[in-house]
Amino acid sequence: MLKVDRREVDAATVIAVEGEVDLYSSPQMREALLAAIKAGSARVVVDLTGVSYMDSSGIATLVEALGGLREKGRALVLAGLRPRVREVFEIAKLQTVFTLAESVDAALADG
Amino acid sequence: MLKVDRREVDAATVIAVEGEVDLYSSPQMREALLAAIKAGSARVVVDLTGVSYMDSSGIATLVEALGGLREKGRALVLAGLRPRVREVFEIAKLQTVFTLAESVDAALADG
Amino acid sequence: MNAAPPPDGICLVFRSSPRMLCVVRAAVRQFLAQASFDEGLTERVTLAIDESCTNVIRHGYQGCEDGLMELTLGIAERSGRSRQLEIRLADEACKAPSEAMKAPAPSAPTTPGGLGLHFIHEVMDEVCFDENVERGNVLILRLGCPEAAEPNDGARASSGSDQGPGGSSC
Amino acid sequence: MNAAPPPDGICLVFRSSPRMLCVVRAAVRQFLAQASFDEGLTERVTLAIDESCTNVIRHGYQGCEDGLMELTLGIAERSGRSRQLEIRLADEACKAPSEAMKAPAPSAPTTPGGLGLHFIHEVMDEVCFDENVERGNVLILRLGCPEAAEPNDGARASSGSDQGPGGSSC
Ligand SMILES: Nc1ncnc2c1ncn2[C@@H]1O[C@H](COP(=O)(O)OP(=O)(O)O)[C@@H](O)[C@H]1O
Ligand SMILES: Nc1ncnc2c1ncn2[C@@H]1O[C@H](COP(=O)(O)OP(=O)(O)O)[C@@H](O)[C@H]1O
Repeated sequence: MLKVDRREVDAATVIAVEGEVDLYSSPQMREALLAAIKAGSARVVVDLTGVSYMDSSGIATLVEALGGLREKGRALVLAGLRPRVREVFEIAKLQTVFTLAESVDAALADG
Repeated sequence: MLKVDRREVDAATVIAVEGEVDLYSSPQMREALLAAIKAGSARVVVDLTGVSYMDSSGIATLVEALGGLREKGRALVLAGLRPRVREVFEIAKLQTVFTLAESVDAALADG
Repeated sequence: MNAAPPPDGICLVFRSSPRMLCVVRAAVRQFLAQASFDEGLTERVTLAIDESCTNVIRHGYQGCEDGLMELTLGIAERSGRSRQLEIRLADEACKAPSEAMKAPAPSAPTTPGGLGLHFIHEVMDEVCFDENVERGNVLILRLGCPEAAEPNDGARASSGSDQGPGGSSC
Repeated sequence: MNAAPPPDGICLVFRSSPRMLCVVRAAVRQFLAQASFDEGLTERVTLAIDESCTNVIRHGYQGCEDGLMELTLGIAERSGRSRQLEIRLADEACKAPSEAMKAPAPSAPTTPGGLGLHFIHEVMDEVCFDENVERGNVLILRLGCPEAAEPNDGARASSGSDQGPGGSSC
């Protein structure tokens, strides 16, 4: 049900996710994140524009990736959060822990 | 869950329906149609652009209105059917019984 | 009625109130979508199920809104690259005449009576009552359909044997 | 488990497979929408229910995918212009420790453990197990909310008495 695409843009990896992220689908997002971490680009941007729902397993996956990248001095940016998804980060009190960007373009420009 | 709006445009009554038409909601559409028949305009246009689903109770309601208008020499036009709704008319073999129009504008112009 | 969904299936239990039909449709649509049914087939099957529920509400419970209804959705793998959708709709209303769900005779197009039944038969391969039920009615709808391609889920084993969610046949 | 929805309520019975969560959410969203919950509240309650199901799948059935789960949604009119959403989630897993669903202690924000439980408590007014259940677990979630304006449905009588869908209290 989830669509996950990965592409390289200059020194960044952009992972575009589409659909609902839950216990069933979050492993798909995790796989793409682990591959991006392995690939070694300095900046990983997760495009959440197409994500209409995210639960704690999705958040936990992003927290794990954030830790993995930060310890290597690399960046994770979450782009295009819809209000409903943003609210989940707020309930989790994690909206300030992550770097958020309006869009993928903003996330890439803001290097 | 259904939104039904009625407005008069020249000699026509336009009934705009939005949502899913089923056993629960079709009485709402029926009420608007009966009021339009009573109001006496020569042409009743049902705008189905916003209808994502219609079952046999919706179709039966439209068939009833068609009969009531035809016997008085007046016209019923169904406008803006989405492919999924059109398919239901086709399974019912009623797509040729009704006058269909692409849009409300087309239904009003085609007087 | 004793709800027990088949593996990868789901049961919905609700009262014979027309208000619940939209909830049933939403669940049916998502169930079929997660099983990789395409949108057109999903909408047709949703229509057939909605019409079956409408019949139970109108003819079975005759408008009384607190009758119990239980809808079970299941998908059985069949041999080769095909599978079968099996839908069971149970109620506690008076026994329907066994011919109640037979395909209606072709009638003049503007006679609305029998339209729901016509839709159900147009969409589904098999439509029948489970004859082994003592009290109430269990309507069975079946539809054979091609095995879905599941690009994101290689875990689904395609079994070679017929594992139907139920045991009774029409 | 013996599914019996309250009036105007619905039960979903399904197996402890993560595949079914999207179907459960679709039904929950439409159930709340037809009961005139606004979109924000609908999404928050959907999240709380999804997290509760996830907990049963992960901790109750420990990943075994054919455990039975039964979700019941009901809305009780309360006195005045308010009503109460009551959600029951029953399973046949081993008894959870009674403190399993207690609100987690505030922790460092980047510790993901306990996040689901935190969501459930943030959204719902009451979260507890039904103590009267012998086998398995029945989690109860309750949320008080204002009476909905129902512009298109004057038929809904607003009763003055408390008619809860269940009888047990936390
Ligand atoms: N559950 C049922 N119990 C009894 N009779 C039924 C049941 N379902 C359908 N029928 C019969 O089948 C007929 C056709 O139903 P349907 O296609 O829905 O058309 P309509 O309800 O518009 O007449 C009904 O008139 C009724 O006599
Ligand atoms: N149904 C259950 N059975 C047993 N333990 C449970 C159940 N639900 C929750 N728990 C306990 O509550 C804790 C917190 O759950 P949760 O908030 O989902 O966080 P996480 O699962 O990410 O650790 C779990 O670690 C578990 O010990």
